Amino acid sequence: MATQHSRAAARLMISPAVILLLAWMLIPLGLTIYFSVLRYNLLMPGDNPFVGLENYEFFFTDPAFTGAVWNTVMLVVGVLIITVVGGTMLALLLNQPMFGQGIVRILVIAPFFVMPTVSALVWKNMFMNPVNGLFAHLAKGLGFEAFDFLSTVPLLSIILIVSWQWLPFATLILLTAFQSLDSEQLEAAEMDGATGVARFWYIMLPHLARAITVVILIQTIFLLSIFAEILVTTSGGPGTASTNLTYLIYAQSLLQFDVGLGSAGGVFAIILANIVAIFLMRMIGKNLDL
Amino acid sequence: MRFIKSLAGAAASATLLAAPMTLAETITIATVNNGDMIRMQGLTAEFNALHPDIEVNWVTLEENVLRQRVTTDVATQGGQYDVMTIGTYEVPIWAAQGWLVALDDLPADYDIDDLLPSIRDGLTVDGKLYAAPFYGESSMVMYRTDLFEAAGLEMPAAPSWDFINEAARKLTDKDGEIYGICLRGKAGWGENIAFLTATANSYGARWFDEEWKPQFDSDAWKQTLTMYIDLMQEAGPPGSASNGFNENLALFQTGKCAMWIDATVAASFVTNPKDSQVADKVGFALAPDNGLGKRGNWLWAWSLGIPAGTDSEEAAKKFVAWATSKAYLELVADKEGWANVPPGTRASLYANPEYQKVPFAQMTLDSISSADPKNPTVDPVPYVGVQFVAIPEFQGIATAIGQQFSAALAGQITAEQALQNAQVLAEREMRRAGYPK
Amino acid sequence: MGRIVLKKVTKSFGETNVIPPLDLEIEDGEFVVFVGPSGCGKSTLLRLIAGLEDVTSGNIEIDGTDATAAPPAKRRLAMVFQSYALYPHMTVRKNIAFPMKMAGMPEDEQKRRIDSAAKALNLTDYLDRRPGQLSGGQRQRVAIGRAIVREPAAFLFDEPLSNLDAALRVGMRLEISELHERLATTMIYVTHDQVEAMTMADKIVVLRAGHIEQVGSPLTLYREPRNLFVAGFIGSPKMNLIEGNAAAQHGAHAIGIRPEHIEVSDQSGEWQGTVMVSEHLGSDTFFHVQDTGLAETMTVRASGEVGFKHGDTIFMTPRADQLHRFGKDGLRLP
Amino acid sequence: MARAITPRQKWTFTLVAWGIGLLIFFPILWTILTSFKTEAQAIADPPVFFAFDWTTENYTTVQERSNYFHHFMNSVIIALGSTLIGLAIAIPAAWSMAFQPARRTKDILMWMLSTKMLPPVGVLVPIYLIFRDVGLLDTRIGLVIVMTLINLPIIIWMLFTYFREIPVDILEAARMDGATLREEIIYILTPMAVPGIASTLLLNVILAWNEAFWTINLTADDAAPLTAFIASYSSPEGLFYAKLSAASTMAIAPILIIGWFSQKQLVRGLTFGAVK
Repeated sequence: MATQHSRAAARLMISPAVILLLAWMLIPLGLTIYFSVLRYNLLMPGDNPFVGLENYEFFFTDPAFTGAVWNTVMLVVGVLIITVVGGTMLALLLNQPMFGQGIVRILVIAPFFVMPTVSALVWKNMFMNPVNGLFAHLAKGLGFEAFDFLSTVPLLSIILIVSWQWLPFATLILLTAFQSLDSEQLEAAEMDGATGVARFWYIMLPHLARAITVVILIQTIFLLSIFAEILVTTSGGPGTASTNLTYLIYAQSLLQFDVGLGSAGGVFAIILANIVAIFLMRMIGKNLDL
Repeated sequence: MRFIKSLAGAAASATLLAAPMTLAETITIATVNNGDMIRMQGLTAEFNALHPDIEVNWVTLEENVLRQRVTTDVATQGGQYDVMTIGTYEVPIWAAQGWLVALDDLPADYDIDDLLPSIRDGLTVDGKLYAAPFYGESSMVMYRTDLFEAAGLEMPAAPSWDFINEAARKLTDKDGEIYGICLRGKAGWGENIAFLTATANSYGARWFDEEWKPQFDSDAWKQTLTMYIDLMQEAGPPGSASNGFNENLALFQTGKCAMWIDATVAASFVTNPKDSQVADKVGFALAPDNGLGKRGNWLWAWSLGIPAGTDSEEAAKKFVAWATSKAYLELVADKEGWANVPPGTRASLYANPEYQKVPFAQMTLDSISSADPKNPTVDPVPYVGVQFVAIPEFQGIATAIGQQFSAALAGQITAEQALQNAQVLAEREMRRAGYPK
Repeated sequence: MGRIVLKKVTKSFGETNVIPPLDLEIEDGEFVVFVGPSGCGKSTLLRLIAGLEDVTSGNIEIDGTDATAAPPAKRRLAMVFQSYALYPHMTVRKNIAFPMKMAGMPEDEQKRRIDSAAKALNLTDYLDRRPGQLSGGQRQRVAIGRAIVREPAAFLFDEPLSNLDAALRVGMRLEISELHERLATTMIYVTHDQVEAMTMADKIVVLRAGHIEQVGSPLTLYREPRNLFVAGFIGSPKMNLIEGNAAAQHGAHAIGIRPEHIEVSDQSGEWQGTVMVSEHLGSDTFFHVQDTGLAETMTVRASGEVGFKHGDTIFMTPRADQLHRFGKDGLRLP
Repeated sequence: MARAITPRQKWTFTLVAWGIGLLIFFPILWTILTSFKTEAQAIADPPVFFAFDWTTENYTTVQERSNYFHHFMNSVIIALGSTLIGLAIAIPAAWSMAFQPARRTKDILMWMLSTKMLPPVGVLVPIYLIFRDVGLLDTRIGLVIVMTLINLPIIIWMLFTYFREIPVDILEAARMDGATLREEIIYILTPMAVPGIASTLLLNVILAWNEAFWTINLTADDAAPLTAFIASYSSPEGLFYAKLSAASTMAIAPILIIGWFSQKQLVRGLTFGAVK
């Protein structure tokens, strides 16, 4: 199905999307690159002189920079591990025969619908608060001292909150994958003498590969720019213990209003995102045969 | 630009995307989500009774978000707001940039001379008032009279840090969930930095010397921060590194704190039986000193300013005049009682015999009067501001340093490290900004 | 109406040349079958005629007008796809009505044609069902119905029976043949099954790698295959092809003899071999013979009564008048 | 698996699954419960689960403070508007990529997806300035544009995976039947892809509904959706758990209900064609 006619039509029909996305990418990106070589602070209006790579120098030598890159990676990897492993186990469980499966599925999927700001607020105040939070009540009820999640293990706390939001997503996709697994395959493996663990490892897991790839791709896209959860719970602290790149750029461009510096950070983040993107696309390309 | 906006609006209404059409003039007001502001919002109907042709839209945001939103908007002339809630830090800087409308034609009955001098000074640039104070505040000690009595302690009217330290440790009962003292620990230049800078003043520390060289390597800062961290670790509530004004208010209201050093404006909330479980057991004292002649109290006024370039300047002025007028104070007194009027802005309020009956009235006035933004600390400084430094770079530096102090409080780094980092950060930013100028 | 002429048509996908210059004339009312092994370009050729692919060069004329650049909708052709390509979200009635709706035909005319097509195709009871509720044969008929109502200049069939089981296939084959008799419209039919080609076609076009190997009536192809390829491709079971001495005796590079043109005997004959497998079909029996010294396996057809078993020695004699001789270039020798 | 399991096993699975399900759901349940408590009960220790005096006063308080329905309508318009416009742009684009694949198709798709990875904070100021200059700040149309653009890659990708499952024969049949390209897409492709389009729509409504960075930063009041509504509760004012819970419940309830009702479509939507 490829005539000149239809090829021309195809080009015509894809062009609005391409043009819009290109504009959406290039215009802000161009401005960001432009701003990144200016001394441009919103609070100090003036002629915004050209300063070359000074902003980049300041961005890369920012004491929080290394930590922010590390935190970004930890956040993405941590949530991915928890949601993929947890999601696989949960999906395996939900795939078993039980009463009220539909309702359990509704319960499990619910966190995905919750606004990130709301979930961060609820977790921070009603659960992790060391004085009035439910966890504190629970710890005291059991005779332990209340644990101060957000100042003692800030990054881990955020990982937990974000994992709670994304676990349903992983579970649902993996559950669907399990349900599409041909039961004859499993029976054949059983005839071949494979134990439960072996069946999981050699039959189910390879079958899940595509689904897991999708989970990783989609989640990474969203996790790289996690922001609301950090802003609401820890504001990147204590210190810079839970500052990721997004939050660092936010702090520079919207708390210090140093647009030049923030833009330099933005350019770096864009480059980083594209490196991750290329890496992911390779993986997807292999597993999704697009 | 408004034309384009209304054009876009018209186009939008054709596609069912527009806001409901209104004939009245609309002003959009950005406020902080604290008690007095929310009360003001609740009284919108009263304003509308006087000005039926003005429709008021409220944008109520948490302090940090508000600050970010309004600063972005005013600096880019975004024109989204007609009235902004800003503080004594922003007003002089913004006015100097020409971002604010001068309030030099307020009606005669507004009685500009009635405003407390220290507050009014902070909002005046070149003899013109650029924002009208909605409420003014200093800081002071709030304490639980019942707990002090039970422990056999007596709070002096003007306590020293030594006394506060001693009392706090004595009053702490961690099993009973009573903590000797609650202080700000949440990072932010309006949060822990405000408290710590004011405290540091009483220890004789300063941000910069006369050559704009950062002074975090000084002994005075070390004493301040060490005292603060030791005190909080031994007598503070858990999680204090993420407690700001509002979190501490909640703790104090639920009876978890024996002492709380914070904004004077909190007094009306902790003594309000509707919200506070300890309303009838609260005493007040001046912020502590360390025998150096300066007290650790700050000076702040949440004020209403009008961004230059608003297309509803007249309506906005009407609102600002109304919300900061004497009549507004009476209106709130009438509805909610004198204890709940926005404090700290007008001399006439403190002269009012009704208001003098309010337990914290005199202490608030004394605290405000004792703060001196021009000479905040023991040694001379090149800047203005008690708990802030009125230069544009301050926000950025203080945000970063606030995080360091917060990390020290959370036990992730030592006080020495925090101060070292603070010194490096401050030097770096000042170098970037080109100081000394 | 429905004369289709291809002039020097070529088609390349990128570097790959799928169809070298090709000329073909299809007369009005003819039933033409394109046959060849998979990948020979027969489907591509059909799609070129349909307009679903552009020709790389050359011209396609339909009824004397140049249709090379015309979009599919403008060529007045109807196509029946291998997968039936029914619209799953429409009822049978709407499926059949769709081309008429696109043509803006009046409602009552649409209804008349739907009813008559449904009657002719035995679909009247299923008009309000969705394709998903129909059997394979019924779907096939809907697809045909959808093609008929347009009253096209020609029908194009792309392996329409390959998704049906064997029994149904025979039935549908007959139905399509009958349809052609009744409508007398040009039909172009693509298949890889030479039985379909033999039974249905007025004219068979044998394709290999985009080349036309031979064009002719089924019996011409059967009796006088132009070359070794056609000889091997047409006829079932396949023609036995023999090279070497046995061929040289007949003055050819290779000779071919169809299984049905060999006499068998357990006594004597021109050739001799050992029966490996015998397939008894009842009416006929096929013997697969090895160790003949001629070709690896020879297939022989005999009547059902002849009985050889595995391992028996068999004697074979080709009927001299049915011997096909081919030269070194693979072409038939006169 | 076909093998029968014992009732005992089934009960075990039921208990474990319900336990985990309730645990995951608990924060939401707790928020909803708390929203009906008084502030004092909300922080009571030990916590009260059901035995409290149910009150709706928190909802009244929240509604007094900000006009919920104004923000709700903004959320609906922004989420639906951006998704519908996004679909209108994405359907032709996905058609092109699925049925007219060219050498660059895969690269274009990947590139589109990578635009989704641009950190919004990095480009807020430029966008803010542009919006200011064209008068789109605090307008619903402005937010619809931004939401459309940030979700477009996901919409296109999802539609692409659905479209690829549709046999190309059927579109060719339509073409042979005389349908123009427009008719082909309207009468054949779109109806056939309804399940996929529905799930794409759902997922994107959810994403747009919950997007909190652009919606807060580009609006003041006129166009502020529920994310802005909740932002004024992001730090406490004295005792506030019950009020926070009420506001949270109001913000998430609509999408939670929609999500539950359309769970099946959504699951399909979430799988991105990765799971057959």
